[in-house]
Amino acid sequence: MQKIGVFVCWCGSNIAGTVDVEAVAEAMKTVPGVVFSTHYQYMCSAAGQKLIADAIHEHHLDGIVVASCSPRMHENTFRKTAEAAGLNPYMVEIANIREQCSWIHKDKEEGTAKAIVLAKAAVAKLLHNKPLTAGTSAVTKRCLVIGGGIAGIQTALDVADAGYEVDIVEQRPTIGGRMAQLDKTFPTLDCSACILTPKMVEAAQNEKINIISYAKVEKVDGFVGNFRATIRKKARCVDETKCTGCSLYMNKCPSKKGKDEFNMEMNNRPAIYIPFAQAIPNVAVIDPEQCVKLKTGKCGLCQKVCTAGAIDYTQQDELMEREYGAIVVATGFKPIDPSPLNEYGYAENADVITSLELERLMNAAGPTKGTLLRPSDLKHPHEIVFIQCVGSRCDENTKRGKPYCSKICCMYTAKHAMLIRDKYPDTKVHVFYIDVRTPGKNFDEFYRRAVEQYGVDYIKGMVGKVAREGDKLMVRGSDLISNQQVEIAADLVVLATAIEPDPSARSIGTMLTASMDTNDFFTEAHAKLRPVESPTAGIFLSGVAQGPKDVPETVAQASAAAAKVIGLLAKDHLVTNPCVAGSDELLCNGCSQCEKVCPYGAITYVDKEVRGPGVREVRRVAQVNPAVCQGCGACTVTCPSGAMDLKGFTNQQIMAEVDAICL
Amino acid sequence: MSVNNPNWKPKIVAFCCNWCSYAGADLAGSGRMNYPADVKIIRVPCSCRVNPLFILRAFERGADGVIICGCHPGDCHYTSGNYYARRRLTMLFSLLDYLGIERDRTRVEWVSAAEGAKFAKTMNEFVETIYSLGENRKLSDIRCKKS
Amino acid sequence: MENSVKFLTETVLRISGVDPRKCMKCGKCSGTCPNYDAMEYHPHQFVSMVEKGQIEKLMNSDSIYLCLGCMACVERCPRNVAPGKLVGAVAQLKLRQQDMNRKGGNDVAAFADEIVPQQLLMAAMRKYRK
Amino acid sequence: MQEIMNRMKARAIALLADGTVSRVMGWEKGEGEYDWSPALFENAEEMEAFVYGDYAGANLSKYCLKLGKLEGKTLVILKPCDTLSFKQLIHEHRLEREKFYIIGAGCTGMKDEKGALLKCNACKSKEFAIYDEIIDSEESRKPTGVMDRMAGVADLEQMTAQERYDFWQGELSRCIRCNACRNVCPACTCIKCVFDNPASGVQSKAPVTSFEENMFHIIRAYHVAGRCTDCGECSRVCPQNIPLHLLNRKLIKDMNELYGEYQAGEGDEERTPLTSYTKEDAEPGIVHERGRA
Repeated sequence: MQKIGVFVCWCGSNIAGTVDVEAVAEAMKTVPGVVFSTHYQYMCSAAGQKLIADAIHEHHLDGIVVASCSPRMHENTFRKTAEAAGLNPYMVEIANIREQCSWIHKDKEEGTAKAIVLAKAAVAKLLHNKPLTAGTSAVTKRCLVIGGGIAGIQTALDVADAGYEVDIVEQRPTIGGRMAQLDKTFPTLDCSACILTPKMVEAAQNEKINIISYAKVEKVDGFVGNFRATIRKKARCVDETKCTGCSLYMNKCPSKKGKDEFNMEMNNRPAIYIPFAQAIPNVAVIDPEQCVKLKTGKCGLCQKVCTAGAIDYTQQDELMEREYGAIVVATGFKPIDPSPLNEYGYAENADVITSLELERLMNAAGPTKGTLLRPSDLKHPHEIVFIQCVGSRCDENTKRGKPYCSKICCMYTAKHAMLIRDKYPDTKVHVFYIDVRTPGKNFDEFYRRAVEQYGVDYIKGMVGKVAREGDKLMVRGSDLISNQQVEIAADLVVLATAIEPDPSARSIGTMLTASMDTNDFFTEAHAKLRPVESPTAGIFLSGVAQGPKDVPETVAQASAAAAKVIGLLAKDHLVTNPCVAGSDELLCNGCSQCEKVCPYGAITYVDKEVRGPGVREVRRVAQVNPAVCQGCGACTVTCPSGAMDLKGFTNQQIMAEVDAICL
Repeated sequence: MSVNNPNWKPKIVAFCCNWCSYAGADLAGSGRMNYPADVKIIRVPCSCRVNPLFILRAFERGADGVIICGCHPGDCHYTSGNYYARRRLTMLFSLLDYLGIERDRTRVEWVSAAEGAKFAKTMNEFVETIYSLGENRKLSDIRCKKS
Repeated sequence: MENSVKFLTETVLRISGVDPRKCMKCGKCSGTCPNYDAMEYHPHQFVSMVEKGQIEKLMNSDSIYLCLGCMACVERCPRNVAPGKLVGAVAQLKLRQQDMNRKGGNDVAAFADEIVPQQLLMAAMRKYRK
Repeated sequence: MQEIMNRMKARAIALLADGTVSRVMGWEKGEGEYDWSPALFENAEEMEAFVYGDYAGANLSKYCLKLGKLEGKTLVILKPCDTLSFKQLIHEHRLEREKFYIIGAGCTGMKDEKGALLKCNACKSKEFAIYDEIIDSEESRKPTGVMDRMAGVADLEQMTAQERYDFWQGELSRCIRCNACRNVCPACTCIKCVFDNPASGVQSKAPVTSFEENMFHIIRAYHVAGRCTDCGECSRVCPQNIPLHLLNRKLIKDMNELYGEYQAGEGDEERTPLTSYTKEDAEPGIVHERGRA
């Protein structure tokens, strides 16, 4: 028979006010198994803990029940107390007689009776407890960053700075991401490339960072500290080790029909190209869809001009397997396609453009070399209308766009308006807005400057229709402040389109078993207290993959994710939760039902010689990887034979609690 | 029925998942929101840990009502536990109903860690329902106890 | 017939099935409206005035007959508020109060053929029965 | 059926002779006219006693559990509905396909002394879910037993809760806990039954607790939910004639209605309705709402 001690806490008057703690302690003395029972003002205090430790020694207790506040509050405290006194920490059960008893009941008799039942249930459970030992698993000291935008680069730099190896896997031929496409950044108006490209170079030169561009993660197995990823490096038909980035081939390539993705497809590029001048790696790539040689077998001009001998048309996709301790998701975003919102006429009118297209039109490396010319006739626009919230903040039932605020559009629209007014003072700029949202350091000041200093015309209202009339775009909208409908004959219309997660995010989320919201943004483990971690252990979130955010916020989150990664990689071993599932192989049928419901892939099956009383045969049995199991218990209920049980919450323990409550 | 025994107090077992509903119950406590002492909570890691056996056991041992609380669908700490629980419990409830056990003695409610008030309200409603149904004898007597 | 603000508001909301609290006051409806200038109260004002219970003002305005029933505002509203349905509902309430609502749904069928859009019929009936 | 039996017998003897199979699982006549029992035959001589026909109602799938552990292949005769049970056992990795040679046996509906078997009144299918060869006839391919399989369940559903309770109390009180239903059930294949396992919390046979006594059939019905092929063996073998199939069919009916049509043992998907989900699944409250409607 086990020897159990019961410790009833007063919690000052919090418990003692509604529960007769003395009566509870007294009642517990008669419960089978209980050899010691007492009460004290504050069990969690040093004196209270000493009382528990002394009782454990004096009465040679095998387990203790503390009737006190919620286990969510002090379970760990009392486990440590027990452990320090030589008891297994899992031989502790808490009866929650504060949050779930004294605080909700007013009648002392009722409260006392309930407290006794709860304490008895805890004893009943404890009688079935077994000492548990937390296991450990080793940590692979390498980090995988999926996505090479500013978020991924910053995380990689910080992790590498702490001395750990980092692989950045980027789906495009170069790192840099969306930020590389931006012209200037708010609210300081620094040139985006001027602040980003040094970071790209830094990442490329850091010997701890390995950039795997033009690649994608195909498969991830394993668990925190021990992930194994399969990465497909697509054939770029150019040997990365030989290419010098000379661009000599550019004029030779006969194919000119490829769409320049970097310039938002507003101009064409050759089949062999480097996305932009500062690309990292600064290595050409051949577009297999456009290359004449790859399609017809005849051409090979680029190979002839390449003095480095880097061109290799026979290159194949390469699969690599790497091991990681932590994975950071930094998959970023893309603007939505505004074509379905047909009132804006984006699909029909070349001069209706998105804000990201405007970034390229204003950039010195863009299709117009930085001179603002409208796409249709390459004339300078004299009247420009910006429309905010295009596809953001929509009711989900309307199918008109995203339910969320894209967060960055108010600020970049102010930036665009300001830059245009600064560079081309003869241009009239109107902004249709619903709300101007500027919650950031120096943000509202920035927006006010656009209005007060640059005379940007902000119109509170939305646009109902954009229609071409001659070479003008007639923009009809409401001006809610002056309560009139306005019509503006514009030369250029810029849509502040909503942003959405990169299309690759969904499959990556599934691969990592990292949860996502209905909009395909990754969910954080806790909205406030764990904002850079996924609920799946070892997966961290960086940048817009988690939700819309601007550059400074992205960088902050990227560094925060890096800090979490470093904290993980700094450990040699991880202590695993001992309350995991386990299969009794003498009972297991090997029926594979449990595997189906395991959200973590923690269950595998092996053919194993099973030995027991009167049994010695090879059977297919389930095995749980305790480092992967998170202890939800889904398998225990699915298991038809009762072989699968959950430590710390066994069938017997829970049944005993049920019995104690119902008897 | 309760008519026979004026001192009858119902026994109600509430299974609460550790991450949402148990925390929601704690919040109801911190907010001093009253609900009857007839409800006793059993902490489980996830609603998917609730084996239908536990529910049958509770009824058989004299429980008058059993309620299972978990994270809202889509919010499960373990991503999918409550989805499995939802199917399992639906099937169990239906089977119990089919056996003629009052269907209102069982309930599932999704209560988040922030929904202390919902927890208290749910418990008040549930206890009221059980009071109106009276003592549960059916399941423990489905094979005609001789006593 | 009852004329309390509560009754009028509830009736308009019931007839229209619109929840004006979903409105984020973006003005898209009024930016869209092809007959904006003719109307004393504009589509977005219908939404906010119904929310505030100012139904009588709307009922006494010609605006309710000037809505073309084109439903562009309903189509484009990003919040699924449907201002056009509110205009229609206020107009219908007005007709009921004038006891002008004796023509029932069955009578409308006589006007309808495959070519005439139903919206046009409804809008015309509103206008000519003023 | 006589003709099918003769072909089957000849084929089995041939397969035994050429060493393809080491034994044959079939039926033999018992003492009474209707009393045909599952039997194992190891050579042509023994095969003389082999029978197949109207009284070969027993589902041989469960016998395969032990036969699968023996050296060599076993020939097993499976009627269309039996193949579902067999396939389900393969889904559950309880049988290895390569240890069996399956003859799909054409069936015109099975009988016992009381007439057509319950499962045959509402025949699920004439298709074979799994087989190596089929021995059937024009006659056996025709549909038989077209009664509504769920009629009995629907009748109960129409009753009031008290009527249902009285019905089940009457039925279940007759149970003598002989375990025949469990032992015959092809879905009941646990190496150690939970009712024999003290750690399961369901308690052991001795001392028999009221929990086990009261809950046996409910636990058993739930236990096989999603895996039960509705082969009807439980009701067939019950010496007390308890309509146990009505419990299984209720669960099948509910799963079909709520989660889409599903037949255990059909197709290649190992997941059952209870090991899968959709985000849009009905809430458990639907049981309450349905009752009120």
